[in-house]
Amino acid sequence: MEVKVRPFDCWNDFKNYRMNYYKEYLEAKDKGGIRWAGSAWSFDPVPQGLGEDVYPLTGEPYGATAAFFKDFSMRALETIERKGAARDLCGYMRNYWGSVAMDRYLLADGSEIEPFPKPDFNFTIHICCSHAKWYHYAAELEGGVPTYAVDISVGPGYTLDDKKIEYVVRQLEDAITWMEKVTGREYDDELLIKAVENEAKSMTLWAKICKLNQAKPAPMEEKSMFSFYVLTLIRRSDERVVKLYEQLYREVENRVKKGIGALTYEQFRFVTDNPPPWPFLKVYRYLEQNYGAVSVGSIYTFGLGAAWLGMDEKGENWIWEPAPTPEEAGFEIHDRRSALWWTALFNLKYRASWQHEYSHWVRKQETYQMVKDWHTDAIIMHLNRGCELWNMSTLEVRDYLVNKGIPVATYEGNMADPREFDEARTFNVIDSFMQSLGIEKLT
Amino acid sequence: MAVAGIDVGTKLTKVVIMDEDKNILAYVIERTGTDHKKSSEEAFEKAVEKAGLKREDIKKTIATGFGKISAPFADDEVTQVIAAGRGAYYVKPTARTVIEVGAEESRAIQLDDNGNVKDFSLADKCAAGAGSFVDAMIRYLEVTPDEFGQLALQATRAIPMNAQCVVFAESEVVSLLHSNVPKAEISRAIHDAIADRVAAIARRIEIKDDVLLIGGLANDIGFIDAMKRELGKDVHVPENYPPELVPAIGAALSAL
Amino acid sequence: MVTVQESEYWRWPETIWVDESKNWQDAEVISCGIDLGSVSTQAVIMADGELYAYASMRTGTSSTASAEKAVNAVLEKIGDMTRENIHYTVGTGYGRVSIPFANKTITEIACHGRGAVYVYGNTVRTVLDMGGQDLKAIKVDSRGKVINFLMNDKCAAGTGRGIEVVCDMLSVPITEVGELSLKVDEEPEPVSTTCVVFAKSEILGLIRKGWSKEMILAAFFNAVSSRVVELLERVGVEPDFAITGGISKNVGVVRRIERKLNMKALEPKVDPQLAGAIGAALFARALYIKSKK
Amino acid sequence: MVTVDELPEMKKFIEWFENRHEYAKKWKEKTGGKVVGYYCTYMPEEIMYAAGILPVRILGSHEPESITRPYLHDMYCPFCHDTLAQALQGRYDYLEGVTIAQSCLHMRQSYFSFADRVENIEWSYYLPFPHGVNNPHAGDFARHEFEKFKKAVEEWTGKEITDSDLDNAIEVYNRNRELLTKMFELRKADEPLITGLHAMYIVVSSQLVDKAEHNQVLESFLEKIENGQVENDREIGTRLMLIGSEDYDEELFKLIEYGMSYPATFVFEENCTGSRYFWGLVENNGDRLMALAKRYVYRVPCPAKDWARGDFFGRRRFQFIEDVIRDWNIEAVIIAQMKFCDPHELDIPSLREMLDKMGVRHLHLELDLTQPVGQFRTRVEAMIEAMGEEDLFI
Repeated sequence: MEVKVRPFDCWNDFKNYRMNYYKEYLEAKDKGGIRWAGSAWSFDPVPQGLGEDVYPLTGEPYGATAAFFKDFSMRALETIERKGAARDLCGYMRNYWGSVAMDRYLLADGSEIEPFPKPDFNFTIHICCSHAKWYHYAAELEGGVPTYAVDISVGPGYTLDDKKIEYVVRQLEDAITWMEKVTGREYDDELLIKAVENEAKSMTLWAKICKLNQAKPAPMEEKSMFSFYVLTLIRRSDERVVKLYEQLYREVENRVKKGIGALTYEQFRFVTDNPPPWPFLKVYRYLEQNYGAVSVGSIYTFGLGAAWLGMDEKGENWIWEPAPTPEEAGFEIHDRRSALWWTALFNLKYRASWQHEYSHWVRKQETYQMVKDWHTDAIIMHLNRGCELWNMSTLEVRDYLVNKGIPVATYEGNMADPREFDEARTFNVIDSFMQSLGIEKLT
Repeated sequence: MAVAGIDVGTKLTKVVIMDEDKNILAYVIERTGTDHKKSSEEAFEKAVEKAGLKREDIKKTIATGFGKISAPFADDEVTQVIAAGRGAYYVKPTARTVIEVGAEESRAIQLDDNGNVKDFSLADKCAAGAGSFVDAMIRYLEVTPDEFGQLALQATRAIPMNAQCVVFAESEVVSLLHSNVPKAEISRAIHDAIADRVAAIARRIEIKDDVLLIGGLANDIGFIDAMKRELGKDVHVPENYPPELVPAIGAALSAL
Repeated sequence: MVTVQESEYWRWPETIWVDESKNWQDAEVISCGIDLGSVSTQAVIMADGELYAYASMRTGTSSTASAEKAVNAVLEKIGDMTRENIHYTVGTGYGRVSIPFANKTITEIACHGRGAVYVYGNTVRTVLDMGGQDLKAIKVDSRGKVINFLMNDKCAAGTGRGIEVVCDMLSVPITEVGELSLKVDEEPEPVSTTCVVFAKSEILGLIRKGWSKEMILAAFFNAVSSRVVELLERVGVEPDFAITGGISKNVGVVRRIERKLNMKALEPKVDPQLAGAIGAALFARALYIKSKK
Repeated sequence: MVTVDELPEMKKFIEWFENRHEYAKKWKEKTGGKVVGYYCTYMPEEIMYAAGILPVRILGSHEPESITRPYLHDMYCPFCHDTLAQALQGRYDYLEGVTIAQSCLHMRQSYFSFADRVENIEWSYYLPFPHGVNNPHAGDFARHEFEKFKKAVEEWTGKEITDSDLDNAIEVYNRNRELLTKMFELRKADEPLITGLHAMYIVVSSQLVDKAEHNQVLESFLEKIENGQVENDREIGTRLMLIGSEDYDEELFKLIEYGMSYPATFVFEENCTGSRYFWGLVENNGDRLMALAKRYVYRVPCPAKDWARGDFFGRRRFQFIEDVIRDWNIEAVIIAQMKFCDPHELDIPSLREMLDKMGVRHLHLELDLTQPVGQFRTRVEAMIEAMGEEDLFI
């Protein structure tokens, strides 16, 4: 059946925000502002208390952008390998480190700036076994940028207790003292409170938008979602980001009402799990054009960017419902400690991707429920050689889903290293999968 | 009326001519040259001739392997997974697990009772190249392919060798050779290592009886033996046709 | 079983040579070096530390027999020399442990370092040895003593072997691929990987796209030289720079490495594939003289 | 006079190492107790020991296998594949429980598959141990988790763990640590009698058997060595240090210490089947769980947990390595890196730099399930030649 399609009205606004983001970071010092760098999983609201002119640079989205520009990426990867970085390390970070080591900074439009704008400090987290070490190594390459990482290894959200939260909160309190020392600025708790509220708004709004994609036809396909979700990873505590998500929510809601889809022919719906191979997003195009197959959701974009209720208290079922805002949760944010408590709780409990690192069961339930709730026919999994964290449990999930009768295809690649992707093999997997399911090519 | 299936592989080009009752009238297996189009054209002509037919007698041709790009005269193409699955069901209707080991690609396919592909798994990057690895090893050991398989059966000792990466495994084989380890033991070590990798691919799908081994390596008696050991169950090979022909048969069936 | 004729595009030809201008009987010390590599074996006879004769043969399946064969071949070529006339023999290379008549074994890394100084002169500081299985970057002092070295990691294993594979795929003899790869108007993008397994699949793709052999070789050698330069830069390239091993004869790789390093490789005085065996023979001489003191 | 290899104590260590499963089975028969397998040296074994459990470290067998790839990604390390392979082959069929103190991702995944897929496992526990060991709050957090762990053990075993149970466990474990440290101290000698292979057998076997029993044998072993009853039958050669992770592959030690053209001996292993396992005592001062928490948090860290934080910019492990190189008179370092181990890979460039600055030669070997003997031999021999090949030149 032919479906109405139209471009997103707010597409350009999202694009511009991302374009400006890298520029704002670059130009921050010209106006006496502060630059910090860290993982996209960092407690993004916390440095915001240093002032209204604080600009982050998160490493994973930067690495993904670099990977998209293959020429830059190849130079970055080769540069860092010459310094002795192993090829199986995080694909994003090899691009990031390579960029630092080449002393070249990439803007979102692909243009390059020299030198690389060093951050005033690195502020990150540690969840996989190398997150904090990423920035330790980056700091060494940068010639010794002060670095602080928050250990969040407290276990899955449904097992949280006050002492676990307390552990993270105390580290965040220390971090603030440390940031004051490093930057010589006085910390403003009001700004922190605002930022923490914005973070919650951005992430729950994105969850609500994701939910709208359960509609048939799906209003968004995955490549659009990549462009939308990324703001939660680069600066989710920014009020402008909240506004953009409000705008997007209204638009997607409207599309659903009017039956506007992402694809003219939606004959096959699937979900994905891992970060995509950024240099080869044509995988998605191939699926869409040849098979009318649309990716309607992803553990990656939904799980990382949005806040969800997640595992129920007993740890039995996964619930893909947006997480509560502080008001809905009856939580009052009135000072530094309550603000830090909320952001710790919010991230530890409702960020889906933090839960499934602690158990296969969580990842299985989460994935199974996504396949069901978004009304899909299958899952296409990326055996991503570029991220060992995202690869955790994936094969166990595959096994689980196959046993439940859900068709699963896997292809091998790397989210950010073009040398580890074989186009012909991947298309071959897709064709074999579709043929085995009896899905005909569109003519 | 007759149809054809053509499978252009990295090493060999296979053509099957079939009548409408699914009888195989003729087949050829030829070396794939650097010019794929030329190779496929020549092999096709040869097969048609062998079947005692003319080109215009072939109503439909389906390509697999590299597909239409290497055999432009084909009417359509089908993926290797589907072709191998259909071919396997044809040569052995009781086959439920099909394991194909070719020069560059290895794959495992699960068939349902009607011969449809239920699940499949392909070799990961670091496990690819099993067939051409064997070719290289045969060169190093200076034996014929037949001798290579036979040798493995004579080994008195199993040397553990990790063949996660065939390139790196080659260096290990060279070391063994230079340490004067008997050829039989080296051959056994290579076969075990490959069987290990291939079984790992197969285990991603459910391994149900009967297991059918196809592709070039299914000619290798040492490999069949190693697979039996590795899977702990009986392993079959096609009885009436060369094991590397199976996907071409599947392609021909797809043309009916 | 289907048998298919295999052509051997990947093999290097065999050579046996003797310096007719000299008489070995004038020499005080006759030393022998044998480099038993994965693909080829070199036996070198030196008279008082000067290259006198050598044989470069294919390595067979038995290391011991291959070493015997190479030594016998060179002795036969000389004519009047027997095993007894050799004062000291050093074995090196992959198969060094199985040369029963060697007095001592020394690694190919030390031997290539020492040999490089003989083959290229004592200004050489950085030696790249590229064999079938391994890639080695070696830094030496003016006497050829190894100061530091690095070898490839797993994913760059078999880079030399990869070249043989490509020769086979394209049906071009290994002696010609280098020259051929330089016959391109514009350097194509490198193939994206040097993993032999992956590169093969990529090259097959290029063949199907109708790329010329020249372009494919250029793309592949471009990638290989990047990988090599990466290793060299990790050990630190100090001039002068030289390449030993079979790949040194491949101008397609050598020129590209030079371009990337922005540095000329030294011209060899003798066949650089002999460097390991020459180094072994020079060590053999030193060890013999020391044993007599 | 006898050699180390001829000592009955050494034979006992090797027997324990080689017949680890038989030991545990017999122990069960004898005591009727429960056996729990654990991943990672951050596991506070004392708590289990206090409950009458025999904790055994889960290890692999260094045999090629093909059964883990349906569950574990190809790019996960050989150790986690190997350990899971043991479980899937039923070699750990005597375990009642399996547990992990939070460590790296790869082991986490292996643990989950182990716990899910092995039928005889009736109890599994994921212990969230801090990643941030360079952090002043980690002790409190670890204590909190240890307390929960202790409760879970009590609930499962039905046995209350009293203070005196804990005191006893700590004492037995500390005694083992003291003895193992002493064994390492003896290797400072110019002519150490204990090789890396011996030390590996001793340290690893202590993770597989009842510590009290191990203590007895180790005490007697050390006594004989100190009393001069043991002679050396091998050339020491180059003094090597091993830096790595789970290095318990006999072939690796045999190759380097017994199989090369040049003599060489490991005199220190900075790895989790060596010094990282036992270095540092529990300072039992009343709050037993806090004492345990501090020991595990502040021991020489695994690279997975050793990172810059705030004012601390270095790596605690490197400071330890520096001291060892000086005190044990190390001539060369072998960096034995488990393939695909990200935490180690993230330390190696900086480690090389540090060793270069110290003027210590080093060699990087990438370990897999089985080792490429020919390649390793060439690399190690070449390093030793480069260190002292003077007599090859005229």
